Amino acid sequence: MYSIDGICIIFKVNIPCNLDGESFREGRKMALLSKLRKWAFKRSLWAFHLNTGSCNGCDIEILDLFTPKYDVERFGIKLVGSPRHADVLVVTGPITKKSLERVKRVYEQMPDPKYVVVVGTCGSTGGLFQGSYNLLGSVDKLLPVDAYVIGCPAKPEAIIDAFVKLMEKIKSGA
Amino acid sequence: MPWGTLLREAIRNLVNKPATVNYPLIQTKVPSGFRGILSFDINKCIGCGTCERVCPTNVIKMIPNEKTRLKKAPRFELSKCVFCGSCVDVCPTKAITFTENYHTAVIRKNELDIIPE
Amino acid sequence: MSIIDTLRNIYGEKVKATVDKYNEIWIEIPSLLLREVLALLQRNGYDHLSTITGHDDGERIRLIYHLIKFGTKSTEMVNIVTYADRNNPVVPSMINEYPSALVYEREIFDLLGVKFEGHKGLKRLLLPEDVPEDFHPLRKDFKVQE
Amino acid sequence: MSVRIPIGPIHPMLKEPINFVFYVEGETIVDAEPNIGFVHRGIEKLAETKTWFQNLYLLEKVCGICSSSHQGCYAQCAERIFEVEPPERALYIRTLMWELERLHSHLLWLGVIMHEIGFDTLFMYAWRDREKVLDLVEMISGRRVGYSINIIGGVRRDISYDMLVKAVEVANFIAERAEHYEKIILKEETVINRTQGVGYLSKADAIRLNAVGPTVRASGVKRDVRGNMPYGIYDETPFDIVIDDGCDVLARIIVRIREMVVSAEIIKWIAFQIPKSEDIKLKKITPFTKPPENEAVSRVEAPRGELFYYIKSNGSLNPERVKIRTPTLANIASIIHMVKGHYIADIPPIVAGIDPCMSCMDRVIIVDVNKEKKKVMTYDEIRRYSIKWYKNNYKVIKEERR
Repeated sequence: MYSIDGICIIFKVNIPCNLDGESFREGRKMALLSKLRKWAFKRSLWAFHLNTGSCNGCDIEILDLFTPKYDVERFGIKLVGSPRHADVLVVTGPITKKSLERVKRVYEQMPDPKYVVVVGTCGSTGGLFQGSYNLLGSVDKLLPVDAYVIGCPAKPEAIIDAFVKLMEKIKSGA
Repeated sequence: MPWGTLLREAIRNLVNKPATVNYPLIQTKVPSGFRGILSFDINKCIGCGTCERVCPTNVIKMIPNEKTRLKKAPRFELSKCVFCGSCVDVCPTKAITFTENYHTAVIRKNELDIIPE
Repeated sequence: MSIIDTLRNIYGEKVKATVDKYNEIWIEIPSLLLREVLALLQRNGYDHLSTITGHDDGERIRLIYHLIKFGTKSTEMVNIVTYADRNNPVVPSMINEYPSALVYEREIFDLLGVKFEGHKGLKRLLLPEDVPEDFHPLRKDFKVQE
Repeated sequence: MSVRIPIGPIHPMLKEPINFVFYVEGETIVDAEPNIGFVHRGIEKLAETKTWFQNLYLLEKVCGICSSSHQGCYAQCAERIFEVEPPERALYIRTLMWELERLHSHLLWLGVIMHEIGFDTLFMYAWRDREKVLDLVEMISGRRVGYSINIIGGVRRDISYDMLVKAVEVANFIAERAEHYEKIILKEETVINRTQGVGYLSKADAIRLNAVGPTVRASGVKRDVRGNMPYGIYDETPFDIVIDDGCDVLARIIVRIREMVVSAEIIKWIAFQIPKSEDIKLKKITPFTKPPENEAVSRVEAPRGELFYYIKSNGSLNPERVKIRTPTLANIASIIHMVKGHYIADIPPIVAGIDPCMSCMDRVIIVDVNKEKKKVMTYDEIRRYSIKWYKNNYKVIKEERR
């Protein structure tokens, strides 16, 4: 069943889209729809924060973004309670074996045009916990990652940089 | 409802300047001594390798290099760094120092690496 | 010290006690006496069990029960050390004297494989369910398979 | 017949994934079972592979909010193993960082518990005031979270005069805000309705279940590591244990707010009494010195309760065993006891009441037995459900609780 991806962007309706990422890009001829999508995405990115075994340092810095001092709602970035409404998956922590199953489930529940931002050194490369028996190590062994924020924990400004870079990456149609 | 305290709080918020920092337009100024991205000066380095032994997340790897006295210099893979600063403390010639640059958001992991030329 | 004398005259030579610089009392007892000694300590006011430390030092598994007595004037800290055989470590469970031991004993069973007889829900606490049966990471001979 | 509900994902607001399975009959909870381990990174095994100084930075990352408590407790325990005494000024700086961390951790928790019962404005206020403490800490230690200021045998960075002036300023500001919050909370009916009588833990149960930290002090038990077993310079600082005999979530809020005022007092005392001396660390302890072979125990009052470290060394560069017991683990037995007999809508305030480090990925599946309808709710929906549920039948509950 061919999903009308652009339409579902306008009305934020989650029509299941059986086209996975790659073949969507092959469908370049839908120029009108991809232009619509770029216009729609410029406005707002809804983020879902996923803790896969992090030490809470980065999680608190991510939540600082939504409190008065940094207040990323100015850019339309909003923290949503469930992955079904989210465009960006903000992942912290080296994936522990016990949360491996749930990370996959959360990633699959997100509607198709989805992006992953990894915050923190231990999510990017395992950091201090390299070589532990209960960890997968870095997040990109499991999910395709679009942006990394290095730091233990990363400064909130650096996380805002990552969102800005992600928006530029979407605008350039990657 | 504690009307007295709430009213005072509301007026105080009206008068004070906003708490929001307008980040991307105004770059926030970090205090001195901030632990940002490392900077490495090859001329000061003698190649002793103490930093490699002390780093908790094996960021530093000594690679052969002509410029130092012991013919090897550290290569930093900063995507593993936790910015703890133990290498900065232990370096005998202060070749590794902290900068005040906190822009650590990258698209590919190796954008932050420091390779001594 | 009051508690060392009471234990000495009850159990005599089976109890070895030392006091270190920070007035922590370390008492070594065989694991058979564990339940009696801890019941006695609880009657004497040692009602706070900080935690149970499990440690595999190559030949035996050492279990240390860290207890505190919150007196009005002073606070005494006692560490009860006991040993369990490495191949089939079984130790009486302290659930009814110290209910908070429920979680500590499950953790030691999970990471060291010590079985606590009398513990109702002795399951793994920290590691995922699909981990092999003899997977006890804190054992000295544990190899990390990647 | 009791229905089995796995609780989660708890809102991303909370951090460390914990999963409770609640056995429910109708609306009241009969039993609960903890299922933790989502954040088990095998730190105790890793600590055996790293050297004494590398462990300072590893063990700082056990918990991102009380990182200085973990590092300070480890450094204190290692100093007992190396049999050394850090210089006086280093202890003052280490205690200052502990108290600043207690301030920002309690403010964080105040925001979290207010968000749990739906009072979002206070959440925003508390976290806005917390930014002032973080700016000060960034000035002193170079980073907002995870200050890594302690080393074995002292402290890494000295503290300058204007940092102390700013510390007194922040302490006054936070003390004044704490009184303001206490006034609001004690008079605000919505907070009182949702937290009074909820999560009741009597004094005898608190002692029997070995609860720690503000949870036990809110049940009227005078237990605080800084008061009972003073370490560092706590026997000289002006410190009295804050207790409240309300035994419920409201009492826990009040105890933590008053503790912020006590911490502000300690910070001001440190700023005036800190000895003027150059040496802040022992020169003879370097990252490559080997300790004698012995074992040591050390306890520290982290913002959430008594934090416990046991270390055994075999004389080599790596410790032979590092045992960590975090305060949240000690309070789990209390959660199971407190939840029994309450409604599903009380789960968020009770579970957040002990200030656990918790967030999770499972989904809440509430199986409605008689209507055979399976409802899948995230924690966020459970919060909105509990706020709505309280709105339309809180009169009934009020009589019940009187």
